[in-house]
Order: sequence, then C-alpha cells, then structure tokens
Amino acid sequence: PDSGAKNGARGGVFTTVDANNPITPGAPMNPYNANGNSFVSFNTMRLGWDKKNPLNPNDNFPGLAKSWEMKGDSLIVHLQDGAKWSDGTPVTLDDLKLSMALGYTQSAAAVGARGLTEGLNVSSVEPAGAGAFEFKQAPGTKNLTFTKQVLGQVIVNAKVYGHLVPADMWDIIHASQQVDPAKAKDVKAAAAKLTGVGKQVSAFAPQKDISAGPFVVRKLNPGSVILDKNKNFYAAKKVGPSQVVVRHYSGNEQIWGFMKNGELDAAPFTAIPENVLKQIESKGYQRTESVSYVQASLAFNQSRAPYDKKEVRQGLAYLLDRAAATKVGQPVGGQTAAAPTGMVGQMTQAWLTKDQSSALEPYAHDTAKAEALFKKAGLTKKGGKWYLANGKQWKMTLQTVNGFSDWISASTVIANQLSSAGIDTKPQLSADFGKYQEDMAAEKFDVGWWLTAVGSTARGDFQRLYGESDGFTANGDKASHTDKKGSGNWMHGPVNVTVGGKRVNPGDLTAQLAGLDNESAKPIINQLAQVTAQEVPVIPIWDYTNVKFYNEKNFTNFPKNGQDDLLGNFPGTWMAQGYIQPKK
Amino acid sequence: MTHNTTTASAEAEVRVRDLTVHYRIEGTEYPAIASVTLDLPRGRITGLVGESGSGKSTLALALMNAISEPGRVSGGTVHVDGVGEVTALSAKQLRAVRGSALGYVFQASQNSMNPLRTIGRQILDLGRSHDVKDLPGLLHRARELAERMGLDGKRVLDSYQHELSGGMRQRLGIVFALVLNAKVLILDEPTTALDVLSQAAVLKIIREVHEENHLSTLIVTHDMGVVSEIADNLAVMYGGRIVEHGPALELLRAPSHPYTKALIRATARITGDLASARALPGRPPDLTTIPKTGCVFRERCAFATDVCTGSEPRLEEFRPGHRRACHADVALVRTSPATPKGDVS
Amino acid sequence: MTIAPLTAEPRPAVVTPRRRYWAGIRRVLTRKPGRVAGLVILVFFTLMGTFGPMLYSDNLAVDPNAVYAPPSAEHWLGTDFAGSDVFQALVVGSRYVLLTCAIAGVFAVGLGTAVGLLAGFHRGLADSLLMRATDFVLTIPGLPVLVVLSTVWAFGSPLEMGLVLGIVGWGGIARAVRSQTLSLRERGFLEAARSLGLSNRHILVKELLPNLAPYVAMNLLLAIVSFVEAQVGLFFLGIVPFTSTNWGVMINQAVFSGGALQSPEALMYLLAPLVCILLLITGVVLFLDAIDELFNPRLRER
Amino acid sequence: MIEARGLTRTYRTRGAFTGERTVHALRSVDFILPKGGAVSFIGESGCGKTTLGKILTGIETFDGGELLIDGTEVSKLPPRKRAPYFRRIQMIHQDPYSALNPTRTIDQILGDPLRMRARATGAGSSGVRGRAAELLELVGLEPDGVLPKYPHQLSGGQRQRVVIARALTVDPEVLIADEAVSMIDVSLRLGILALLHDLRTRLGISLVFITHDVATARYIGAGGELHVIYRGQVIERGPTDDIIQAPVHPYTQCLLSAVPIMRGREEPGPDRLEPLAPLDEKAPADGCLFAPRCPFADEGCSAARPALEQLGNTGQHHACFHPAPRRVVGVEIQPAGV
Amino acid sequence: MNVKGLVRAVLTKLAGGAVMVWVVASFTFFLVHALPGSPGKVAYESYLSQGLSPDEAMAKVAVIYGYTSQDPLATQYVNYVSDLLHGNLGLSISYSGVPVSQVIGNALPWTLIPILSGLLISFAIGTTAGVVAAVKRSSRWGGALSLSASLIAGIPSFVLAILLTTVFHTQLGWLPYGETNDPWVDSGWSAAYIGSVAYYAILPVATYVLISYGGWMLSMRSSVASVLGDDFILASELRGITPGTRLRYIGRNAILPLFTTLAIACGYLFGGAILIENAFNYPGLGRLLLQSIGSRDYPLMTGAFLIITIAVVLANIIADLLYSVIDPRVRR
Ligand SMILES: Nc1ncnc2c1ncn2[C@@H]1O[C@H](COP(=O)(O)OP(=O)(O)OP(=O)(O)O)[C@@H](O)[C@H]1O
Ligand SMILES: Nc1ncnc2c1ncn2[C@@H]1O[C@H](COP(=O)(O)OP(=O)(O)OP(=O)(O)O)[C@@H](O)[C@H]1O
Ligand SMILES: [Mg+2]
Ligand SMILES: [Mg+2]
Repeated sequence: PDSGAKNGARGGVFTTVDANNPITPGAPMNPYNANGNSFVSFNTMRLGWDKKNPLNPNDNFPGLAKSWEMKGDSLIVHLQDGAKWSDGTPVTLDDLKLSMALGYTQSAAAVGARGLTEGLNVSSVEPAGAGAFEFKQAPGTKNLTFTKQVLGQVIVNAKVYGHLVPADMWDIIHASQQVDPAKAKDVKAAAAKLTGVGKQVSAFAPQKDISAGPFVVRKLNPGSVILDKNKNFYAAKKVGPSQVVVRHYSGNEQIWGFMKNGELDAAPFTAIPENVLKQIESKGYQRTESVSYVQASLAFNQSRAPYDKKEVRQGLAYLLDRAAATKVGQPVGGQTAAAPTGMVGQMTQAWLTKDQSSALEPYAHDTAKAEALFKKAGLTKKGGKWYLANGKQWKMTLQTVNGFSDWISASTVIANQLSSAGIDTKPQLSADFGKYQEDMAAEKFDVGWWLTAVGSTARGDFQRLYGESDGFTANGDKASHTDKKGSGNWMHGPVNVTVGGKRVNPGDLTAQLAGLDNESAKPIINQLAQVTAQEVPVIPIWDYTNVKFYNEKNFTNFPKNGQDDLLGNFPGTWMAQGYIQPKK
Repeated sequence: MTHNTTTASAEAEVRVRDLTVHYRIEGTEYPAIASVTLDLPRGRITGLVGESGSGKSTLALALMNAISEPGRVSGGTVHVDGVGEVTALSAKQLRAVRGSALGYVFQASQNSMNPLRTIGRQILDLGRSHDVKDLPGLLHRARELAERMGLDGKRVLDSYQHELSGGMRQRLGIVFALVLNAKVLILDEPTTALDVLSQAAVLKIIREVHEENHLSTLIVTHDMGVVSEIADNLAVMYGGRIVEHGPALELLRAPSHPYTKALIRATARITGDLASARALPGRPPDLTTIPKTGCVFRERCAFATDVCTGSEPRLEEFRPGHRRACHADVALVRTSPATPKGDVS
Repeated sequence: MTIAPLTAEPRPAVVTPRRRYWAGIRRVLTRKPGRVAGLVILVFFTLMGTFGPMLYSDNLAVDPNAVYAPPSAEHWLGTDFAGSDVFQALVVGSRYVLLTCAIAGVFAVGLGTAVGLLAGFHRGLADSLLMRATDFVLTIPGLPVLVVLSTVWAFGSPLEMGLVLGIVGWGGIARAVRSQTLSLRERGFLEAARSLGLSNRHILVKELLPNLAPYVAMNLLLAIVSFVEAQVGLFFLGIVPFTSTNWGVMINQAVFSGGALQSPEALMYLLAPLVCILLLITGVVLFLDAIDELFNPRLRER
Repeated sequence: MIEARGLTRTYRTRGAFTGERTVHALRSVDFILPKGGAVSFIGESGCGKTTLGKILTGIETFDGGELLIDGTEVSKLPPRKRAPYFRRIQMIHQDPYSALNPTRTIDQILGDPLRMRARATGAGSSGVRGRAAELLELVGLEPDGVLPKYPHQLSGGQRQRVVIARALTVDPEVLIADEAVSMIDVSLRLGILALLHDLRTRLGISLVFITHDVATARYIGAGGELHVIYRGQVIERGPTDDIIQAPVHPYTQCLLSAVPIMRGREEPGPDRLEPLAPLDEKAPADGCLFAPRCPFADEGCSAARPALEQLGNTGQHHACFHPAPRRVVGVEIQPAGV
Repeated sequence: MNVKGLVRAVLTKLAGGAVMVWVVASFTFFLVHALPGSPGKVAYESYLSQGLSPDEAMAKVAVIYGYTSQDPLATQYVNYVSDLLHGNLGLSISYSGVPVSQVIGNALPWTLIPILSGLLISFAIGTTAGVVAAVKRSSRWGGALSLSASLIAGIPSFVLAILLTTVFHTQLGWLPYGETNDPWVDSGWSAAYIGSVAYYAILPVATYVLISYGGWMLSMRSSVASVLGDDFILASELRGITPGTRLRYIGRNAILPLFTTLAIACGYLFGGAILIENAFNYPGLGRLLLQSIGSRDYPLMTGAFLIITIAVVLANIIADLLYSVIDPRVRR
C-alpha cells in the first residue's frame, strides 16, 4: 500500500520529494522555521518566483503578483485577480504588510545594517489602486535587487501570524533602517528587537494550514505530507493534480529506492551512481537538466608550500584529469568544469564575450605542461617522485567531508592520478561539515574541497573566492583585508594581483559588483575571471547540473530541457502555470 | 499402632532383583550398581551405608526408576507391592506412582522446594499432579503431619523455603513424601547437612512416622552412627555392590565382611578407646577405577587372597536373614584382630 | 597414637606439566569441528589483517571505465565506485577493523578487569569509587557518545578508534569481574592466601585472575562483537571520518553512493564486507565455545 | 600462646530494602591456648564458631574484647605489624574443595607461600621444591605423584592433606580447624584427625578445633579444653574428657544426648535427654540464652543471665543456675557373642 | 516487607540516581559543547550544497543564529542546570525555537513503538527458545538452536536491517519501508491507524527482535540449565509433579535474573536504536539525536542525552526494586 499505488485509484495524486524542505518530524508547519514543514510553491506562496537569470536578478515568474513595475524608488505590485487564501478570504494589504514585516524578523534583521545594498529594504506597503500595492524602499537604499527581494518574500496570512508582531512593528523596522552612523546604537537595538520577534515567529506552530498557494496541507505524517488542492487558488483551474504527497527522506539512497519502485512522479536531483540511474530509467523515469549554480572545487591554503607558488597550482590544474574525476564523482549530476573563472560554465558564457573567455587558459589535461610548471616553481623530480625545494618529498593530503559522497569518490581518483604522477596523495575525511569548516578556518588543511560559484549572481560567486575566506570584508564598494590567523582567512591569496598589466585588488572588485548594473559589471567580472584563471586559488572539478526526474506514468506535460528558468523552480510553480496534467 | 519389629518373616514390600545401572562417561558405560538384589520388608527401616561414590544414591533413585541421562537401568527389576514392576512402567504411570506410592526425601541442605512458591502452594501442586480431588483436605493433612513433627503447621505452609531452617526443611521433605499416603519411603542422606541436634530430632521423627504409617523405609547415609541408631536392617555397599546385608544389630555387633568391619572401626566415636579407631587405607573407588574382575574390595582388604583377584564373591546368605559377599571365612573375619592392609601401626 | 602413612598412591607416569598443558589445549580446540573452524577463521583474518595490506598499495588502482564491474578473473569480486578491485579493498580494509577490535578489546579488558578486580577485592571506599565510575560509564549512552566523540576527535587511526571503543566499553566487563571477584573472595582459597600473608599483587594476579579468565574471555569476545557492530556502524552511519578503506566504509559506500540496495551491480561490493563481518563473528562465536574449557583445567582434561 | 579476653562480635546487617538486623555472633568469649595445647569449640549451627575461627586468623575483625598473641594485643597494631602475628595462626578450611585454587597445581599452591617465606627468612628459593615434598610427606602424601596435579585430580582426603600442608608452609604455631573433617568421607576422617593430632604432638603446634561433632572433637582435643558455645556465648568449658563424661550444663547435655548410639556396641547413657525443639530466633533480653529451650528452666532463668562459674574445684566451668552432672553419652558394651 | 525501610531505601536510591544523572548530564553537556563548528555555519553550507542561493541560505540560517547562545560556556552551564531544575530543557536550535521537550516528545513514540515492542517480543521469544534450548541441549537440535542464536546475535543490527529491507521490501515488495504509517490513514486511536502503524513497524521490529532474541535466549538457556541442576527440579520430578507444572517451576525460576536485565534494557531503549532507526528511516529518538549532532543543536543533544540518562538510572532503580518484589528470597 504505497502511496504510488493510490495514484490510479484517487486520480491525480502527485507524489514527489522536496529537496529543499524535507519533512522534519516534529517541526512546526511554518515557513519561517528553519526546519519547518512548509512546502515552497505548494502551500508556501510568494509574490513571484525567481528565474535565477544571471543577467537579471529581478527576473521572476508571476506568483501572487500578476505583474509589477518599478516606479521611482517604489515597486508597484498587481496582485492576481482572485488571489485568495484557502479559507476563501482574499489576500489583503494586511497580509502583505505582515509578510514584509516578518521577512525582516528573519533574514533582514541580520543583514539590514549592511549599507542597505542588499536584503529587504521595504519601508512601507501601501495600496495603489485596485489590486495594486506600492512597496516603498527605505531612504538611502541602493539595492539593485529590490524587486527580487520583495517578490521572494513568503506571503502569510495575517489572521494566523498577526498576533506574533508588536503593534509598533514598522517603527522598529524603520529604526533598523537608519544609515546614519551616529544612530548605530538604535539600529542595533531595533535589530535585536526584530530578532526577538523572529524567535517567536519561527517557533510558532499553526494548528491549521491556511495557504495562498495551489495546495494546502491536509495531514502531516512523520513519513509524508498530504496536500489537497486549494480550491480557492487564483489559478486553480490550471492546477492538474488534486493532491500532492511529499515524501520524507533522509538519504539519497531512499529517493533512488522510491524511484526504483516507481513511487514518485517527480524527483529532484540527488547524487546518483550510473548503475542506479540505469535502473531508474528502466522504470520509465526521464531526466531533465538545467543549470545549477554550484561548483565543486579543490581549494588551496596559499600560504603553505608548495601551494604558495601559483605555478604549482597551475601545474596541478594541468595535471588533474577533471573528466575522470567527474566520471567517478558526479557522473550524472555534474559536468566537467572548464577553466577556473570563479563561475560555472553558463555564467562565464553569459558574462564574458567569446574573446574574453577564449583568452582564459582552459587548463586542459597536460602532464608535460604541469611538470614544466613544477620545475619552474623550484620542485624537482627524482625516481618518479616530486620533491619540494627544501628537499622533502611532496606529499599531499586531500581533505574531504563525510557525507559528500561525490567528493569522496572523486578524491580517490584524484589521489590516484596525483600519486601516479609522483605526488603521494592521500584523501582524508572530516567527520562532518562543522568540523571541516572549523579546521579549515584554523588552517589545518593544505588542500580541500570547497563549494564555489554558488548562486546565480556573480558577486555571490566571487565572494566565495575573495570574501571572508580570503580575508576580505566588503564595506560598501571597498573591501578591507586581513591576514591575521583566526580571522577566517584560510586561503591567503594575494591582496593585489597584476592581470593584463593592471594591478587589481580582487576583494575591492568583488565589493564593487554590489551596486553596479550589468554593463558596468561586465569589465569587472572579466577582470575577476582573469585573476582567477591566472592565480588558480581553486581548481574547479565539476559544475553541478540541476537534474530532475519525472515519470509520465500518471502525469504529462513536465517542463523540458532548455526551460532552465522553470526547471530551477519548484513543481508548484510549474503547476500554477498549467504544467503537469493528469494523463488522459 | 503397634508393630513388632522382631517379626522374622516380614513380607517384602519392595523386591529388587539383579538391578544394574550404568553411567556413560566419555562414551564408555560403567556400572554404578551391579546386580543388586535387596528386599525392603514392610514395617522395617533398612539402612544403606557405604563410602562416597559406592552407589547408594544411584540405588535409591533406581528404586523410583529415576536414573537420568547419562545413566540408565541396564538390567534387573524393581517390584513394589501394589505398583508392580517399577522398571517397566510407562512414563505416565511412573509419574503417578512417584510421590504417591513411593515417597522420596532429599538431603536437607540441598533445596528440594521451589524457592518462589510457598510450601502450601507446592503441596497443592502435588495434589493436582496426582489428581487429588479434596485439596483442602490435603492441606489439612499436610498441616497435621507438620504439626506431628513439631512444626507450626500453619506458619510453615505459608512460608517460603528460605524462611525455614535446615531441620525444618528436612521435616517438610518428609511431609511431602508422606502426604499422599506413601507406603514406601526412601530417604537419601536425610541428616548429612544438619548439626547433631537437628539430626537427632529428624531421626526421631523418621522412626515415629515410619511406625505410625507402617512403612517400608530405606534410609541412605554414609554415617554408621546414624544408621545404627535407626535401622532394623542394614545393607553395606561398596563399589556398586551390596557386600553385606542383615539385621542391623547383628551386623554392627559382629560384622562378617572385612569392609563392614573396617568401616565401623573407622567411625569416630564418642566412647571407646581412641587408639583402636583406624582409618580405612586407600581411597574409595570411583566408577572408572572399580576393578572389573574379582572382589571389588580386595585392594583395600586385609583378608584378600589370590581367589579374590580371580573371582567375584557372590552375595550369599550364610545365616538366615544375613547375607555377605566375601571369599574369606566368616569366623576369621569376625574374630581376627588383623589390621587392614597398609595400616602398619 | 602415631601417624600412619595412609596411602600407597600408585606413582603416575611423570609427564612434564608444560607438555600436558599444551596437549590439553590442543585437545580442547580440536574436540569439536566447530571450534577448529572458528579457530581457522580467526587465524585466517589475523593473517589477512597482518600481511594482506602489504600486498597492495594504500591507493588502490582506479579505473573510471570499469566502475562496478562484475566479478571476473581480473577482479575476483568485481570493482567499486572508482573501479578499484573489491577484493583488494577487502584485504586492505581488514586491518583497520581487526586492529581496532584488538586494541579496543585489550583496552576494555585491561581496564575493566583491573577496575572490577580492585573494586571487588578491596571493597570499602575504593570499591564505591570504582563502581561509581563504572556506573558512570555504563550510564552514558555508548553509541551516541561515540558519535559525538568521533566528531570532536577524528578517529583517524585504528589506535584512536580502538581506544575510544575501549573507553566506552569497559563498564560491563568491570561489573562482571567485580561480582565474580566478590564471590571468589569468599572462597576458601582466597581466605587462605590472605591469611598466609601472600601479597595482594600475588592474590590478584595469581589467584584471582586465572579464575576470572573464563569470564573475562567470555566478556571480551562479547565485547568484540559489539565493537565490530559499533565501529562498522559508525562508518555505516557516515559519522566517523575514514581515512582509508575499511569494511564499514565499503558498506557505507555501497549503500549510500553505490546504490547496492537498488542495483545488482554494486551488490558484490556490499556483500563482500558483509560476508566478511559475518564470517569474523561466526569465527568468534564458534571459538567462544572452547573458552570455558580452555581456562578450566578440569574441563580441559576430559 | 593465644589468649582471648571477652571477644565480642556483633553483626548489623541491612538488606537493600529490608530493615536492620543485629546478630550477636560472639558474646564475650575467653579462652587461653597454650603452646602445643588444644582447644575445641562445639555448638550447633549458627552459634558463632566460624566467626571465632575467622577472628583468630585475622580475616574477620571483632568489636569488643582483646586478642593477645604471645602477650601482644593485636587489634591495637597497625595492619602491617599485625600480619606477622596472624601469619603464625593458620586456618584449615572445612571444605577442601573450595580451599584450593582450581587453576593452580599443587606445586604452585605450596610453592608460592614457601617462596614468600624463603624470601622473608632470607633463605634462597632453591629449597622450595624440597620443602614442598617434605611437607607432603609429612601429611602422608606421595610428593612426586601429587605435586604436578590440579586439585580436582585429588580425592577429598588428599585435598584436605594438601590444605594442611599449605598451612604448614609458613611455619605456623597455631592451626585453626573449622569443621575440618565434616566434608570428608567417613572412612577418611579418622586419618585427618590422626594427622592433626600428630602435628600437635610432633611439631608442638597448637590446635583450635571447631565443630558441631563432639566425637571428632574428642580425637583432637584429647588433653585440651572443650568449650561449648551457645548463641555466641561459652556456656560450659573444661577438660575435654570431663565434659563429655560428665557435662553439667543442660545444653551440653542435650548436645551430647543427640550423638547417635552405635547399637550393638554402645547403649544409651542413663540420663540421656530427648532431642531439642528447634532454635528460636528471638533471644531473651537478659535471661539465660538457653532458657526457652531448657528442660530444667524455671522463672529465675529468664530473669537473669548466668555467668561462667567454676564447678567445685574441678577444671570445669559452666554458666547455669541449675548445674547438675548427668551421664548422657553412650556407654560402651563389650561385644558379647563373638 | 518493611514499608518504612522500603521508602527510605527507594529515596536513598533516587537521591543517588539524581547525583548520577547530574554527573552524566554535566559530562554530556560539556562533551556536546566541545563539538567543533557552529549550528549556523553548518546549516549555511548544507543549504548551499542543496543548491540554495547564498541569500536564501543566509535567510534561513539567520533564524538559527538567533537561537545560538553567545554566552560563555560556564554561564551556559549554569543556565542549563538551573533550567533543568525548573524542568525546562530549553529551546531547540535546529527546530528554531521549538521547545526541546516537545521535539523529544514527538520522537518518543516512534522509538517506543518499534523498540519497546521489539524488546518485549524478543524477550518472549528468546526466553521461550532458551527453555527449549536448555531442555534439549544434549540433542543436535538444541545445539543448532543455540548456535544460530549466537550467530544472529552477532550480526550488526544495521546489516540485518539492510538485508531484510533488500529482501522483503526491495525484492519481494511485501513490506513497507521508510515510513511510520500509511499516510492516507488518519491518525488516532482507530484500528486502521494502529494496524497501519503495526504493519509499517514490521521490518524494524523484526530486525530488532532478530538481533536481540539471541541474547535473551542464551542468558535464558544458561539460567534454565542452572535451574535444571537445582535439586528442587529433581525433587518435583520424584514427587510426580506434572511436566507442565515443572516447566512452570523451571521457567519462573530461570526468568527471574533476566527481569532485571529487561528492566535495564528498557532504560537503554530511550536512547533509541540509532542504527536501526537510521537504517529504517524511523523518526525516533536515536535518529533525532543523530540529526541534532549533525546540526550542532546543543540543547536538543543535551536534552536527548538527559532523557537517556534519566531512563537508564531509573531503570536500574526499578530493576533493583523489581527484583526484591518478585523474588521472595530478597524481600523480607
Ligand atoms: N550423572 C552421573 N554421571 C556419571 N556418573 C555418575 C552420575 N551420577 C553418579 N555417578 C557416579 O556413580 C557412582 C555412584 O554414585 P552415587 O551418587 O550413587 O554415590 P553415593 O554412594 O550416593 O555417594 P555419596 O555418598 O557421595 O552421595 C559414583 O562413582 C558417581 O561418580
Ligand atoms: N558477615 C556476616 N554478616 C552478618 N551476619 C553474619 C555474618 N557472618 C556470620 N553471621 C551470623 O553470625 C552468626 C554466627 O555465624 P557463624 O558462621 O560463626 O556460625 P557457625 O557456628 O560457624 O555456624 P555453622 O555451624 O552453620 O557453620 C550466624 O547467625 C550468622 O548468620
Ligand atoms: Mg549420594
Ligand atoms: Mg561455620
């Protein structure tokens, strides 16, 4: 009696797992809870759905908002006709205001003081005609992603959550938005107040789900959740499935098992070995691929010999057969990474011109070049083994983290490649990410795995390389730098680099990206990509691919390859647009 | 009830004929008792003495047909009046006989009662096992018996075993054996673990209930003193054989078997000349070292001759009611002051 | 009255005690075929753990083109996720498991026996203190604490892992040894040893210890079974960072990244270490049968 | 020489979930054991005999009175100084089965204390094996056969001899025999008794013999004193033979009456008493301890507790308000018709 | 039985138990806080690896940071102890502020259902098999039974879990796996719901039963063997007591010492069976604890440890008490 078998009987039960919101038994049904049992795009609704367009962060699919436009400093949002809660009442100004306020108590409270260049900077929400609302920015805001921020907020019902915020909520918010350095103390106090409210909000457990999304929670089990179609959803007609079952999972292998039994209609990506993929595909599952803005790389502590020499890092980039490592580590969900640019392949293509990108060294697998570079760095090869300038044998420990099975697998291959090239390499594992990070920050490792190129914005990508872990802290469009031990700087890259004859500071460049439009950002991104390709602070091994599976046994009309913006979103978003229809 | 203990021709209630029991040790079978023939006359107490390992307990158990693995009754019969051939009974019949017709009493210190149940409940278990209809009556009888033995009947039936002293337990053991009107009572070392005072009390009670109930009693012990105090007839065992059997008084006064004689001499006494007591030489045989041919006692015997090595003496009546198994002359054994072999003092 | 030499014991043929001792042990071990099998298994694994890893290098050859290959003449048990030979991995991986168990066993038995002996023998304050410590060790939840410990302190080497398993696992042995010591303490030979004025060390080591040996050995073997479960379990859960190949890692990899439960290709990879663990435990269990007789001269001789 | 003055031992037991219980195991026991002498203690089960034996060997402590060994009050000494005194007093255990370590050979069992002793006296350990053989011969065992064996390979009587030999390894001056023969087969008992007696006469070792069996006490205690204990209290004492032939305390008389008569060789003594009712746990607060069971008790007996007094000017002492010598033991008759 | 003495004894034991709980709880408190890494950072990286953008990840993490105490460890310890004395286990970090007691309370049934029933079933089966094995120990059959029990008891639990799952879920498809009940059945005290929970619990319970019955069986076997050697058994045979009654005598006497073990096992049960729960994806305490360690949820970890400790200590006390109640030799 698995739920898959019920598909036929009940007609239109769509079964899936939610990678972003795995069911957490015992957690409240609350989108603000870090582990809450709330299911984005199903019963957790937003005004719009981010398309993750690297060139336009504000590009969104419509959600509760039918359309929107910037008017001066304000965002005017037109709600969908018939935007209603599952209890039949319409979505009101109160709901929007409350949702914005709650947003502050969560993320914005923590980032609000960063010069108003990022985060939520709404200072008021007001009606602007029939079904239209005006979201004003706080004075002094220079936030290029304001639209994205507002549209991305979860919209919750004021009747359910309203009692959690104090009456003077917006006064506190305003107090926290002051940029005057003299008022820093007030800002801090206000932020603390917001955090206090946030605590209550996140721990709050609503008894009943009231949703503005296409579905509403009917029943929460430890092993699965059943969501009923929301009859009052503005686009209820377009929504195919009558019920959604989201199943709990705690390990990838479970999802493989579900699929092997044909129990899921759609599933997100998990690291999958090829042999299992074959099994799954034989069950009728099809695969879609879209861009995923994450990259797996090897990072160096550039203060340690021999990795302090850029020739050595470059040499390693030549030496490593990244394709072989990918084949073992991420055969299904990964694409062998191109040159180190700090961004995933698609981002590089989007931001750099053809000329620019072909000017970057691709570091194709080439042992001879690698050896030449090593020799240039003062290393010597004796009896098939490499020796450091100080005469000691070059031994490498490649640090990996437990639970990241793809890294572990790939490490085996890399260790093998390097060892057979004369660098004795051993993979070593950290117990978990907590331990890994702490040890990394304490500079216990020379070489280790690191997620890079995270997110669809260039600034986010480069901050991974030239941010905290490299000693840079952004202040406005400038960055300060520290080399102190224990400051979090474990990469120890150079502060100034000469590329294309120019001396640049990658930290500053990254900070500048915050307030620039696309055209002014492009040259800087090019410079940063050049720095990265030349200095090789990390060697990217593969770009993750966003793989999704679907099975047309019960439903048809799934998004297809090429619809990256849709595929990067959630099934509820697809359904609201009429995708996923019951099979006739 | 009056009972004339001098009746010479008391009828035998239990007749053991050529009973042989083997134990299997490491794959080889050894006779623990060999061709034992013995009658337990009605109304008499028969004492069974012998050194440790001579087969006394084995014989007692064989009377109940209760030899368990790795042993087995390999020959001979046990006939009990009113029961029949005990050795031929089915398991079911056997169970019915045990505890009712045949009563068995254990050594005191060893615990013969279920530690988790009160004595009264165990009496009831016994009654149910033997399909007694009148259970209250059974309890009543048990209480009476206990009181006859100088116990506080009510208290004792409500007690657990651990709440009772060794002497009390021993008396209760007798209650268990008799409560279903057994006619044959077998007591295996009933006083070994008791101190002198309790021992004397228990012996007295045994004598009394024996006479009152007109029983056929077998009392197993290794203590000459105990057996001399209570038994009418005496059987002496050595190496799995009965070597002498006769009226107790006669046997004690004038033992006709060298072993009996040595055993009596080896008993520490409260009277008599200290210096005349002598320990037996050598050590008692165990199953695997019992000589296979000839007299089993010859190695420790002062009267042994070549005949003893060659042939095993048969247990024969040399006088009405008195049997012995020895090649040596009766008179010689009785009168000779000769010391046992090895005793050079 | 004079003393009579009472015996004329037959003189037994003189056999040297040492020879007899070993003959007794051999007899015990060969009495049942199961014991021989158990011993053979244990010896086999010991050899495998000792000499096996010398045959192969730490970094087993990988072959990205032969991932999860089926068993063949070249790869007896097929290959793993990286195309490495499963059989080689099995051999290389045996050392960690076996060494850990050995170290943990020695440690737990050493500490447990010492604590139990001292507590039972000295009673009084020492007993109270030691038993509170034992209670403490028995009260802390073993596996969860191991999980935490393994995060605080990376058990890179079998030495560390063994020590930690030992630290968490000595309580049961201590308690068993203590209660046994308490009952032995009342035995005549111990009272005699004390009134003869023999030193405490002598009493503990020479009089008590041999009598405890069967209990200790029994508990040791039981502990080893639990050590195997705990350590392989930690790797299976993916909590302990693993530096090198071992059986727990293999199971973990097979299930969580090889999909052995879903796909027959990786099944060999899962089964190989599983069977080894089962075989090892079978060896231990079969061998356990002989322990009592080994340490008891009376049983040994029969 | 050992002298005990008013030895007292009281146990307070408290089970995990039960109330407190007080047991008077010994109540003010006095005795003197001269060198080469013998003292026997008899009494029924639970009267405190073993407790006394353990106190004398230093295994158990006492909470009242004094124990003098060669004139030194040992309980006042620090443990280290006490040990040499107690070494001179050795115990022979009742149960030869548990008294020997089953995992060690006789060689080791004797060798260890001998080596220790050799070290203490400065002699080399080369003579250890010879001494072990010597001791075994002394107790009537054949050394070559016995030394390599484990205890389980010996019979009960042989084991008890090894136990005695072990006690002799440390050159004791006193042997305590607590029911030393009760677990040994009847036919072998006499041999052990004779051995103990011989050790006393030949080596001048003093003996404390503890038993509930008067007959065995008679064999060892000949020429020594016999103490009769009742519930921790000595209620009669005197030369062994005198007490057996003419006990004056009713309890002693009951005890002796209970010894079975060997019919055909003995007949009951003229004043023989009936067996006693079982021991009652509750002791009178201050009357004679024996009063509740005494066939001759009157009111006075439960009012005050009698102290130990001399009987006339004999060596006999008793604690009774109504002392009367009675002949209770069996009388030997000459074998008639043989 | 002496009631006053009993009450005093129980109180003494409880006091001793409380001290033990305090010691162990303090130990685990400091142990847990020695874990490297912080809840926020751990969560951030794991969100990133799930593919969330840095902004989204940061937004989620910000909530968690709010619950991470910045006080010095000593202060945190003092607060923890004083909270404990007020019966307050604190707020969970990873569940962003949900009281720890509530989180644990939610997980508790899912440990108790499979493990407690597994424990009881394995106890029943194990002791019965133990009697059989002891009574038939000289036969080939009894020997085989014992050997098989020790072998199965030696299999690591998760290994067995994997094997059973592979066979009965993956291959044969007879039994469900990975959930606690049929999602379509509404929870409550309905037969359907209870049946569904039982059905879904078959695999975990079976695993637990299989790996643990051998231990019970072996202890029961040796216990029965020693009772069989007791004289009262032979005595009852010679008294002609029916075999049924005798078997009851044997069973009752032999099972006594196992009851204390059972009580203590019930205590350890509150630790959940981490390996089994994890292998079956069963949301009990064991998995909760594991999760909380992974997410550095200190209050949840200390809370879970505390529950285990209290349960074990209480179980020991109860075992003591129980023994003195069921064994007449101990009670006076
Ligand atoms: N179950 C058994 N297996 C093997 N041999 C046994 C068994 N029971 C008794 N024997 C042997 O049978 C012989 C007779 O034993 P039995 O118990 O009848 O002697 P006993 O005269 O009662 O001795 P004791 O006075 O010590 O009780 C002994 O040698 C004993 O070792
Ligand atoms: N360690 C102890 N704790 C409490 N009570 C004890 C202890 N040792 C002995 N007793 C009690 O002291 C009394 C005397 O015991 P002891 O062992 O000295 O008697 P005994 O005369 O040797 O008896 P038996 O003849 O049965 O060996 C008994 O009532 C006993 O229960
Ligand atoms: Mg017997
Ligand atoms: Mg005693």
